[in-house]
Amino acid sequence: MRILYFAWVRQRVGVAEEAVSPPEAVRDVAGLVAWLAARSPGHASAFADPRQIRAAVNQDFATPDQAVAPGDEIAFFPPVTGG
Amino acid sequence: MRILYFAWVRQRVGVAEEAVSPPEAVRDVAGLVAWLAARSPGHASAFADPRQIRAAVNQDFATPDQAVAPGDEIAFFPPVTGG
Amino acid sequence: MPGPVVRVQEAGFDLAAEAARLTEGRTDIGGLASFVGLCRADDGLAALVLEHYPGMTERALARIAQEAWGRWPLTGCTVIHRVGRLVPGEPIVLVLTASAHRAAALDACAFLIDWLKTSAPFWKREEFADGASRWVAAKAEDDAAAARWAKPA
Amino acid sequence: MPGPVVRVQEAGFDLAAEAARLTEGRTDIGGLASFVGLCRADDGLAALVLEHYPGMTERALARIAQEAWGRWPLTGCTVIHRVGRLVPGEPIVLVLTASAHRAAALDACAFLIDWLKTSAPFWKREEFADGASRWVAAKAEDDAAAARWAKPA
Repeated sequence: MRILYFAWVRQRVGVAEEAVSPPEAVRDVAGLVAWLAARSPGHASAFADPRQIRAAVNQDFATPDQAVAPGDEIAFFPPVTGG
Repeated sequence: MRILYFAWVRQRVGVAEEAVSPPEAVRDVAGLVAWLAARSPGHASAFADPRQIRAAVNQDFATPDQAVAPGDEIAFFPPVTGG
Repeated sequence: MPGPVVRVQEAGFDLAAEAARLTEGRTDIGGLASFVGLCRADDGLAALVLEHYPGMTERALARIAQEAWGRWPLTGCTVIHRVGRLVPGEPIVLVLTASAHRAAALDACAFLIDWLKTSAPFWKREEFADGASRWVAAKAEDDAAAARWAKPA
Repeated sequence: MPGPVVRVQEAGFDLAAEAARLTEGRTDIGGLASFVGLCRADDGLAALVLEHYPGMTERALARIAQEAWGRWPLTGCTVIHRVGRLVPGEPIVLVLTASAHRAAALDACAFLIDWLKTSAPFWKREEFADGASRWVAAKAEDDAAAARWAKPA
Protein backbone atom coordinates (compact mmCIF):
# COMPACT_ATOMS: atom_id res chain seq x y z
CA MET A 1 0.00 0.00 0.00
CA ARG A 2 1.46 3.32 -1.11
CA ILE A 3 0.70 6.31 1.09
CA LEU A 4 1.14 9.90 -0.10
CA TYR A 5 1.01 13.04 2.02
CA PHE A 6 0.50 16.62 0.85
CA ALA A 7 0.80 20.13 2.24
CA TRP A 8 1.00 20.37 6.04
CA VAL A 9 0.11 16.71 6.42
CA ARG A 10 3.34 15.92 4.56
CA GLN A 11 5.27 18.41 6.67
CA ARG A 12 4.02 16.90 9.94
CA VAL A 13 4.56 13.28 8.90
CA GLY A 14 8.00 14.23 7.63
CA VAL A 15 7.88 12.31 4.34
CA ALA A 16 5.98 12.78 1.09
CA GLU A 17 5.44 9.10 0.53
CA GLU A 18 5.83 5.74 2.21
CA ALA A 19 5.05 2.10 1.55
CA VAL A 20 3.17 0.38 4.38
CA SER A 21 1.64 -3.02 5.05
CA PRO A 22 -1.06 -2.60 7.68
CA PRO A 23 -2.58 -5.66 9.31
CA GLU A 24 -5.68 -7.21 7.76
CA ALA A 25 -7.86 -5.59 10.39
CA VAL A 26 -7.26 -2.26 8.65
CA ARG A 27 -10.02 -2.36 6.07
CA ASP A 28 -11.07 1.20 5.44
CA VAL A 29 -9.74 4.76 5.36
CA ALA A 30 -10.70 5.44 8.98
CA GLY A 31 -8.91 2.26 10.13
CA LEU A 32 -5.85 3.21 8.13
CA VAL A 33 -5.78 6.68 9.69
CA ALA A 34 -5.90 5.18 13.19
CA TRP A 35 -3.13 2.74 12.34
CA LEU A 36 -0.92 5.37 10.65
CA ALA A 37 -1.39 7.83 13.53
CA ALA A 38 0.34 5.33 15.84
CA ARG A 39 3.47 5.07 13.68
CA SER A 40 5.32 8.15 14.95
CA PRO A 41 4.79 11.44 16.80
CA GLY A 42 4.82 13.13 13.37
CA HIS A 43 2.03 10.89 12.13
CA ALA A 44 0.11 11.43 15.36
CA SER A 45 0.40 15.19 14.91
CA ALA A 46 -0.66 15.04 11.24
CA PHE A 47 -3.79 13.01 12.06
CA ALA A 48 -4.60 14.70 15.37
CA ASP A 49 -7.74 16.41 14.04
CA PRO A 50 -9.52 14.10 11.59
CA ARG A 51 -11.87 16.94 10.56
CA GLN A 52 -8.88 18.64 8.94
CA ILE A 53 -7.88 15.59 6.91
CA ARG A 54 -9.12 14.58 3.47
CA ALA A 55 -8.28 11.33 1.73
CA ALA A 56 -8.10 9.92 -1.75
CA VAL A 57 -8.01 6.25 -2.70
CA ASN A 58 -6.46 5.57 -6.09
CA GLN A 59 -6.75 9.27 -6.93
CA ASP A 60 -10.45 9.64 -6.14
CA PHE A 61 -11.69 11.53 -3.09
CA ALA A 62 -12.68 9.00 -0.43
CA THR A 63 -14.82 8.97 2.71
CA PRO A 64 -13.67 7.40 6.01
CA ASP A 65 -15.68 4.23 5.37
CA GLN A 66 -14.14 3.61 1.97
CA ALA A 67 -12.40 0.24 1.70
CA VAL A 68 -8.63 0.07 1.29
CA ALA A 69 -6.61 -2.89 0.04
CA PRO A 70 -2.99 -3.85 -0.65
CA GLY A 71 -1.83 -2.25 -3.90
CA ASP A 72 -3.95 0.88 -3.38
CA GLU A 73 -2.49 4.37 -3.62
CA ILE A 74 -3.89 6.32 -0.68
CA ALA A 75 -3.30 10.02 -0.12
CA PHE A 76 -3.93 12.25 2.90
CA PHE A 77 -4.06 16.03 2.73
CA PRO A 78 -5.82 19.11 4.13
CA PRO A 79 -8.97 20.53 2.51
CA VAL A 80 -7.98 21.82 -0.92
CA THR A 81 -7.26 25.51 -1.53
CA GLY A 82 -6.77 25.90 -5.26
CA GLY A 83 -8.26 28.32 -7.73
CA MET B 1 -37.33 70.51 -31.38
CA ARG B 2 -34.79 68.12 -32.86
CA ILE B 3 -36.05 64.64 -33.73
CA LEU B 4 -33.70 61.70 -34.35
CA TYR B 5 -34.62 58.30 -35.77
CA PHE B 6 -32.63 55.08 -35.58
CA ALA B 7 -32.65 51.63 -37.16
CA TRP B 8 -35.87 50.70 -38.98
CA VAL B 9 -37.68 53.72 -37.58
CA ARG B 10 -35.19 55.86 -39.50
CA GLN B 11 -35.60 53.74 -42.62
CA ARG B 12 -39.38 54.07 -42.56
CA VAL B 13 -39.44 57.79 -41.84
CA GLY B 14 -36.81 58.26 -44.55
CA VAL B 15 -34.57 60.69 -42.69
CA ALA B 16 -32.18 60.32 -39.74
CA GLU B 17 -33.04 63.69 -38.26
CA GLU B 18 -35.46 66.57 -38.63
CA ALA B 19 -36.29 69.84 -36.89
CA VAL B 20 -39.98 70.24 -36.06
CA SER B 21 -42.17 72.78 -34.28
CA PRO B 22 -45.29 70.99 -33.09
CA PRO B 23 -48.25 73.02 -31.78
CA GLU B 24 -48.43 73.79 -28.09
CA ALA B 25 -50.99 71.05 -27.57
CA VAL B 26 -48.18 68.52 -28.06
CA ARG B 27 -46.89 68.28 -24.52
CA ASP B 28 -45.54 64.75 -24.09
CA VAL B 29 -43.90 61.90 -25.97
CA ALA B 30 -47.23 60.22 -26.76
CA GLY B 31 -48.63 63.47 -28.15
CA LEU B 32 -45.51 64.01 -30.23
CA VAL B 33 -45.76 60.48 -31.66
CA ALA B 34 -49.38 61.10 -32.71
CA TRP B 35 -48.44 64.42 -34.29
CA LEU B 36 -45.36 63.04 -36.10
CA ALA B 37 -47.30 60.02 -37.39
CA ALA B 38 -49.54 62.41 -39.36
CA ARG B 39 -46.64 64.10 -41.19
CA SER B 40 -46.14 61.52 -43.98
CA PRO B 41 -46.93 57.94 -44.95
CA GLY B 42 -43.36 57.08 -43.91
CA HIS B 43 -43.91 58.57 -40.45
CA ALA B 44 -47.24 56.77 -40.22
CA SER B 45 -45.56 53.47 -41.08
CA ALA B 46 -42.75 54.03 -38.58
CA PHE B 47 -45.17 54.77 -35.72
CA ALA B 48 -47.86 52.24 -36.75
CA ASP B 49 -47.21 49.94 -33.76
CA PRO B 50 -46.38 52.02 -30.68
CA ARG B 51 -45.37 48.87 -28.75
CA GLN B 52 -42.38 48.57 -31.08
CA ILE B 53 -41.20 52.13 -30.49
CA ARG B 54 -38.91 53.39 -27.76
CA ALA B 55 -38.11 57.02 -27.09
CA ALA B 56 -35.41 59.12 -25.50
CA VAL B 57 -35.70 62.75 -24.43
CA ASN B 58 -32.39 64.57 -24.25
CA GLN B 59 -30.57 61.22 -24.41
CA ASP B 60 -32.42 59.56 -21.55
CA PHE B 61 -34.94 56.78 -22.10
CA ALA B 62 -38.44 58.24 -21.81
CA THR B 63 -41.96 56.95 -21.23
CA PRO B 64 -44.99 58.08 -23.30
CA ASP B 65 -46.10 60.51 -20.60
CA GLN B 66 -42.77 62.28 -20.40
CA ALA B 67 -43.00 66.02 -21.14
CA VAL B 68 -41.41 67.45 -24.28
CA ALA B 69 -40.54 71.10 -24.94
CA PRO B 70 -39.01 73.26 -27.65
CA GLY B 71 -35.23 72.82 -27.64
CA ASP B 72 -35.42 69.14 -26.64
CA GLU B 73 -33.59 66.41 -28.53
CA ILE B 74 -36.05 63.56 -28.92
CA ALA B 75 -35.17 60.20 -30.45
CA PHE B 76 -37.34 57.30 -31.61
CA PHE B 77 -36.04 53.80 -32.23
CA PRO B 78 -36.91 50.10 -31.88
CA PRO B 79 -36.12 48.13 -28.72
CA VAL B 80 -32.34 47.95 -28.42
CA THR B 81 -30.37 44.89 -29.56
CA GLY B 82 -26.77 45.46 -28.53
CA GLY B 83 -24.33 43.26 -26.69
CA MET C 1 -7.75 53.61 -11.03
CA PRO C 2 -10.20 56.47 -11.49
CA GLY C 3 -13.22 54.40 -12.55
CA PRO C 4 -14.75 52.47 -15.43
CA VAL C 5 -13.67 52.99 -19.03
CA VAL C 6 -16.26 52.74 -21.81
CA ARG C 7 -15.69 53.06 -25.53
CA VAL C 8 -17.83 52.83 -28.67
CA GLN C 9 -15.68 52.27 -31.73
CA GLU C 10 -15.56 50.76 -35.21
CA ALA C 11 -12.11 49.30 -34.66
CA GLY C 12 -11.47 45.92 -33.09
CA PHE C 13 -10.07 45.56 -29.60
CA ASP C 14 -7.19 43.68 -28.04
CA LEU C 15 -8.31 41.48 -25.15
CA ALA C 16 -4.75 40.97 -23.87
CA ALA C 17 -3.89 44.67 -23.98
CA GLU C 18 -7.13 45.63 -22.23
CA ALA C 19 -6.61 42.93 -19.58
CA ALA C 20 -3.02 44.07 -19.04
CA ARG C 21 -4.18 47.67 -18.65
CA LEU C 22 -6.34 46.63 -15.68
CA THR C 23 -3.78 44.42 -13.97
CA GLU C 24 -0.33 45.78 -14.81
CA GLY C 25 1.73 46.84 -11.84
CA ARG C 26 -1.04 45.95 -9.39
CA THR C 27 -0.96 43.38 -6.62
CA ASP C 28 -4.44 43.93 -5.18
CA ILE C 29 -6.42 42.07 -7.86
CA GLY C 30 -7.59 38.54 -7.13
CA GLY C 31 -9.82 38.00 -10.14
CA LEU C 32 -10.17 39.31 -13.66
CA ALA C 33 -13.32 38.29 -15.50
CA SER C 34 -13.97 38.93 -19.15
CA PHE C 35 -16.66 38.38 -21.72
CA VAL C 36 -16.25 38.77 -25.44
CA GLY C 37 -19.39 38.67 -27.60
CA LEU C 38 -18.75 37.52 -31.17
CA CYS C 39 -20.64 37.62 -34.44
CA ARG C 40 -22.06 34.18 -35.34
CA ALA C 41 -22.68 32.96 -38.90
CA ASP C 42 -26.23 31.81 -38.15
CA ASP C 43 -28.60 31.08 -41.05
CA GLY C 44 -26.22 32.22 -43.77
CA LEU C 45 -25.43 35.54 -42.11
CA ALA C 46 -22.87 37.52 -44.13
CA ALA C 47 -22.51 40.50 -41.80
CA LEU C 48 -23.97 42.34 -38.82
CA VAL C 49 -24.32 46.10 -39.12
CA LEU C 50 -24.40 47.82 -35.75
CA GLU C 51 -25.89 51.27 -35.36
CA HIS C 52 -25.79 53.41 -32.23
CA TYR C 53 -27.00 56.78 -30.94
CA PRO C 54 -23.83 58.88 -30.68
CA GLY C 55 -23.82 60.64 -27.36
CA MET C 56 -26.63 58.72 -25.69
CA THR C 57 -24.94 55.34 -26.22
CA GLU C 58 -21.72 56.45 -24.54
CA ARG C 59 -23.74 57.96 -21.69
CA ALA C 60 -25.75 54.77 -21.26
CA LEU C 61 -22.58 52.64 -21.18
CA ALA C 62 -20.96 54.98 -18.69
CA ARG C 63 -24.05 54.83 -16.48
CA ILE C 64 -24.23 51.02 -16.56
CA ALA C 65 -20.51 50.73 -15.85
CA GLN C 66 -20.84 53.21 -12.99
CA GLU C 67 -23.72 51.17 -11.61
CA ALA C 68 -21.50 48.05 -11.62
CA TRP C 69 -18.70 50.08 -10.03
CA GLY C 70 -21.06 51.02 -7.20
CA ARG C 71 -22.52 47.55 -6.68
CA TRP C 72 -19.29 45.55 -6.59
CA PRO C 73 -15.85 46.39 -5.15
CA LEU C 74 -14.14 46.64 -8.54
CA THR C 75 -10.60 47.80 -9.11
CA GLY C 76 -11.10 48.06 -12.86
CA CYS C 77 -13.89 47.88 -15.43
CA THR C 78 -13.69 48.23 -19.20
CA VAL C 79 -16.58 48.07 -21.67
CA ILE C 80 -15.89 48.34 -25.39
CA HIS C 81 -18.72 48.01 -27.92
CA ARG C 82 -18.08 48.04 -31.64
CA VAL C 83 -20.34 49.60 -34.27
CA GLY C 84 -20.35 49.41 -38.06
CA ARG C 85 -20.15 46.32 -40.26
CA LEU C 86 -18.86 43.11 -38.65
CA VAL C 87 -18.47 39.73 -40.31
CA PRO C 88 -18.95 36.34 -38.61
CA GLY C 89 -16.12 35.48 -36.25
CA GLU C 90 -15.43 39.11 -35.39
CA PRO C 91 -15.70 40.32 -31.79
CA ILE C 92 -18.54 42.76 -31.07
CA VAL C 93 -18.29 43.60 -27.41
CA LEU C 94 -15.79 43.30 -24.58
CA VAL C 95 -16.53 43.46 -20.87
CA LEU C 96 -13.65 43.23 -18.42
CA THR C 97 -13.94 43.46 -14.65
CA ALA C 98 -11.23 43.23 -12.01
CA SER C 99 -11.65 42.91 -8.27
CA ALA C 100 -9.89 41.65 -5.17
CA HIS C 101 -12.58 38.97 -5.07
CA ARG C 102 -13.48 36.54 -7.82
CA ALA C 103 -17.23 36.60 -7.19
CA ALA C 104 -17.34 40.38 -7.59
CA ALA C 105 -15.45 40.23 -10.88
CA LEU C 106 -17.62 37.41 -12.25
CA ASP C 107 -20.94 38.88 -11.12
CA ALA C 108 -20.14 42.38 -12.36
CA CYS C 109 -19.09 40.98 -15.74
CA ALA C 110 -22.35 39.02 -16.14
CA PHE C 111 -24.37 42.04 -14.95
CA LEU C 112 -22.73 44.32 -17.49
CA ILE C 113 -23.26 42.06 -20.47
CA ASP C 114 -26.89 41.42 -19.48
CA TRP C 115 -27.60 45.14 -19.10
CA LEU C 116 -25.77 46.06 -22.28
CA LYS C 117 -28.17 43.84 -24.18
CA THR C 118 -31.27 45.57 -22.88
CA SER C 119 -30.28 49.11 -21.91
CA ALA C 120 -27.69 50.44 -24.32
CA PRO C 121 -28.89 52.04 -27.56
CA PHE C 122 -27.45 49.73 -30.19
CA TRP C 123 -29.34 48.18 -33.07
CA LYS C 124 -28.22 45.23 -35.14
CA ARG C 125 -29.11 44.63 -38.76
CA GLU C 126 -28.34 41.25 -40.29
CA GLU C 127 -27.16 41.01 -43.88
CA PHE C 128 -27.42 37.63 -45.59
CA ALA C 129 -25.44 36.07 -48.40
CA ASP C 130 -28.50 36.23 -50.68
CA GLY C 131 -28.73 40.01 -50.29
CA ALA C 132 -31.61 39.96 -47.82
CA SER C 133 -31.38 42.15 -44.74
CA ARG C 134 -33.36 42.37 -41.51
CA TRP C 135 -33.25 44.18 -38.19
CA VAL C 136 -32.67 41.93 -35.20
CA ALA C 137 -35.69 41.84 -32.87
CA ALA C 138 -35.20 42.32 -29.14
CA LYS C 139 -35.45 39.08 -27.18
CA ALA C 140 -37.64 38.48 -24.17
CA GLU C 141 -34.90 36.22 -22.77
CA ASP C 142 -32.52 39.19 -22.72
CA ASP C 143 -35.00 41.19 -20.66
CA ALA C 144 -35.30 38.24 -18.29
CA ALA C 145 -31.51 37.98 -17.98
CA ALA C 146 -31.24 41.68 -17.16
CA ALA C 147 -34.16 41.54 -14.74
CA ARG C 148 -32.32 39.11 -12.45
CA TRP C 149 -30.02 41.98 -11.53
CA ALA C 150 -32.85 44.31 -10.46
CA LYS C 151 -32.42 45.40 -6.88
CA PRO C 152 -35.23 44.50 -4.52
CA ALA C 153 -37.50 47.51 -4.08
CA MET D 1 -13.18 20.81 -31.04
CA PRO D 2 -12.72 17.44 -29.34
CA GLY D 3 -13.44 18.57 -25.76
CA PRO D 4 -12.02 20.48 -22.82
CA VAL D 5 -8.32 21.09 -22.38
CA VAL D 6 -6.81 21.09 -18.89
CA ARG D 7 -3.23 21.77 -17.90
CA VAL D 8 -1.24 21.96 -14.66
CA GLN D 9 2.02 23.79 -15.16
CA GLU D 10 4.66 25.96 -13.50
CA ALA D 11 4.89 28.30 -16.48
CA GLY D 12 2.64 31.29 -17.00
CA PHE D 13 -0.10 31.33 -19.61
CA ASP D 14 -1.08 33.67 -22.40
CA LEU D 15 -4.74 34.73 -22.15
CA ALA D 16 -4.82 36.07 -25.71
CA ALA D 17 -3.24 32.95 -27.21
CA GLU D 18 -5.60 30.66 -25.28
CA ALA D 19 -8.61 32.76 -26.28
CA ALA D 20 -7.50 32.73 -29.92
CA ARG D 21 -7.10 28.95 -29.83
CA LEU D 22 -10.81 28.59 -28.93
CA THR D 23 -12.16 31.10 -31.44
CA GLU D 24 -9.80 31.11 -34.43
CA GLY D 25 -11.39 30.16 -37.71
CA ARG D 26 -14.79 29.61 -36.08
CA THR D 27 -18.03 31.44 -36.78
CA ASP D 28 -20.30 29.50 -34.40
CA ILE D 29 -19.21 31.15 -31.14
CA GLY D 30 -21.38 33.90 -29.67
CA GLY D 31 -19.63 34.31 -26.35
CA LEU D 32 -16.22 33.73 -24.84
CA ALA D 33 -15.99 34.07 -21.06
CA SER D 34 -12.77 34.01 -19.10
CA PHE D 35 -11.61 34.22 -15.55
CA VAL D 36 -8.03 34.77 -14.43
CA GLY D 37 -7.22 34.32 -10.75
CA LEU D 38 -4.23 36.33 -9.58
CA CYS D 39 -1.93 36.34 -6.56
CA ARG D 40 -2.72 39.26 -4.22
CA ALA D 41 -0.18 40.92 -1.93
CA ASP D 42 -2.43 40.70 1.14
CA ASP D 43 -0.91 41.24 4.58
CA GLY D 44 2.68 41.51 3.38
CA LEU D 45 2.55 38.34 1.28
CA ALA D 46 5.83 37.75 -0.55
CA ALA D 47 4.84 34.63 -2.47
CA LEU D 48 2.31 31.84 -2.80
CA VAL D 49 3.64 28.32 -3.16
CA LEU D 50 1.17 25.99 -4.85
CA GLU D 51 1.41 22.24 -4.42
CA HIS D 52 -0.64 19.64 -6.26
CA TYR D 53 -1.12 15.87 -6.43
CA PRO D 54 0.39 14.88 -9.77
CA GLY D 55 -1.99 12.56 -11.54
CA MET D 56 -5.03 13.09 -9.34
CA THR D 57 -5.05 16.86 -9.91
CA GLU D 58 -5.09 16.51 -13.70
CA ARG D 59 -7.82 13.87 -13.42
CA ALA D 60 -9.89 16.10 -11.15
CA LEU D 61 -9.56 19.05 -13.53
CA ALA D 62 -10.46 16.88 -16.51
CA ARG D 63 -13.52 15.57 -14.67
CA ILE D 64 -14.72 19.05 -13.66
CA ALA D 65 -14.18 20.36 -17.19
CA GLN D 66 -16.03 17.36 -18.62
CA GLU D 67 -18.89 18.05 -16.21
CA ALA D 68 -19.11 21.63 -17.51
CA TRP D 69 -18.92 20.31 -21.07
CA GLY D 70 -21.92 18.10 -20.38
CA ARG D 71 -23.99 20.73 -18.57
CA TRP D 72 -23.59 23.59 -21.04
CA PRO D 73 -23.43 23.62 -24.84
CA LEU D 74 -19.77 24.62 -24.99
CA THR D 75 -17.68 24.79 -28.13
CA GLY D 76 -14.46 25.19 -26.19
CA CYS D 77 -13.19 25.00 -22.62
CA THR D 78 -9.68 25.52 -21.28
CA VAL D 79 -8.53 25.26 -17.67
CA ILE D 80 -4.91 26.03 -16.79
CA HIS D 81 -3.74 25.97 -13.17
CA ARG D 82 -0.23 26.91 -12.20
CA VAL D 83 1.84 25.32 -9.43
CA GLY D 84 5.11 26.30 -7.80
CA ARG D 85 6.14 29.68 -6.42
CA LEU D 86 4.14 32.72 -7.54
CA VAL D 87 4.67 36.31 -6.49
CA PRO D 88 1.92 38.94 -6.06
CA GLY D 89 0.52 40.14 -9.37
CA GLU D 90 1.16 36.81 -11.11
CA PRO D 91 -1.74 34.85 -12.61
CA ILE D 92 -2.56 31.54 -10.91
CA VAL D 93 -5.44 30.07 -12.83
CA LEU D 94 -7.20 30.55 -16.15
CA VAL D 95 -10.69 29.37 -17.08
CA LEU D 96 -11.94 30.00 -20.61
CA THR D 97 -15.31 28.90 -21.96
CA ALA D 98 -16.79 29.43 -25.41
CA SER D 99 -20.36 28.81 -26.53
CA ALA D 100 -22.89 29.88 -29.12
CA HIS D 101 -24.76 31.48 -26.21
CA ARG D 102 -23.41 34.02 -23.77
CA ALA D 103 -25.21 32.64 -20.72
CA ALA D 104 -23.70 29.18 -21.25
CA ALA D 105 -20.19 30.62 -21.53
CA LEU D 106 -20.61 32.84 -18.44
CA ASP D 107 -22.28 30.18 -16.27
CA ALA D 108 -19.79 27.46 -17.21
CA CYS D 109 -16.89 29.79 -16.43
CA ALA D 110 -18.28 30.65 -12.98
CA PHE D 111 -19.06 26.97 -12.32
CA LEU D 112 -15.53 25.92 -13.19
CA ILE D 113 -13.79 28.47 -11.00
CA ASP D 114 -16.11 27.71 -8.08
CA TRP D 115 -15.51 23.96 -8.39
CA LEU D 116 -11.78 24.36 -8.87
CA LYS D 117 -11.63 26.05 -5.49
CA THR D 118 -13.28 23.19 -3.66
CA SER D 119 -12.67 20.04 -5.68
CA ALA D 120 -9.24 20.13 -7.26
CA PRO D 121 -6.27 18.95 -5.17
CA PHE D 122 -4.18 22.08 -4.87
CA TRP D 123 -2.77 23.53 -1.67
CA LYS D 124 -1.50 27.04 -1.18
CA ARG D 125 1.22 28.07 1.24
CA GLU D 126 1.75 31.77 1.90
CA GLU D 127 5.26 33.12 2.41
CA PHE D 128 5.62 36.51 4.05
CA ALA D 129 8.27 39.18 3.81
CA ASP D 130 9.29 38.54 7.43
CA GLY D 131 10.08 34.89 6.67
CA ALA D 132 6.89 33.50 8.20
CA SER D 133 4.93 30.91 6.26
CA ARG D 134 1.46 29.40 6.61
CA TRP D 135 -0.85 27.07 4.76
CA VAL D 136 -4.02 28.70 3.47
CA ALA D 137 -7.13 27.34 5.19
CA ALA D 138 -10.10 26.27 3.09
CA LYS D 139 -12.94 28.77 3.21
CA ALA D 140 -16.55 27.99 4.01
CA GLU D 141 -17.57 30.66 1.49
CA ASP D 142 -15.86 28.66 -1.26
CA ASP D 143 -17.88 25.59 -0.34
CA ALA D 144 -21.03 27.71 -0.45
CA ALA D 145 -20.10 29.08 -3.87
CA ALA D 146 -19.55 25.59 -5.24
CA ALA D 147 -22.73 24.26 -3.61
CA ARG D 148 -24.90 26.61 -5.68
CA TRP D 149 -24.03 24.48 -8.70
CA ALA D 150 -25.21 21.22 -7.13
CA LYS D 151 -27.86 19.61 -9.26
CA PRO D 152 -31.23 19.07 -7.59
CA ALA D 153 -31.46 15.48 -6.41
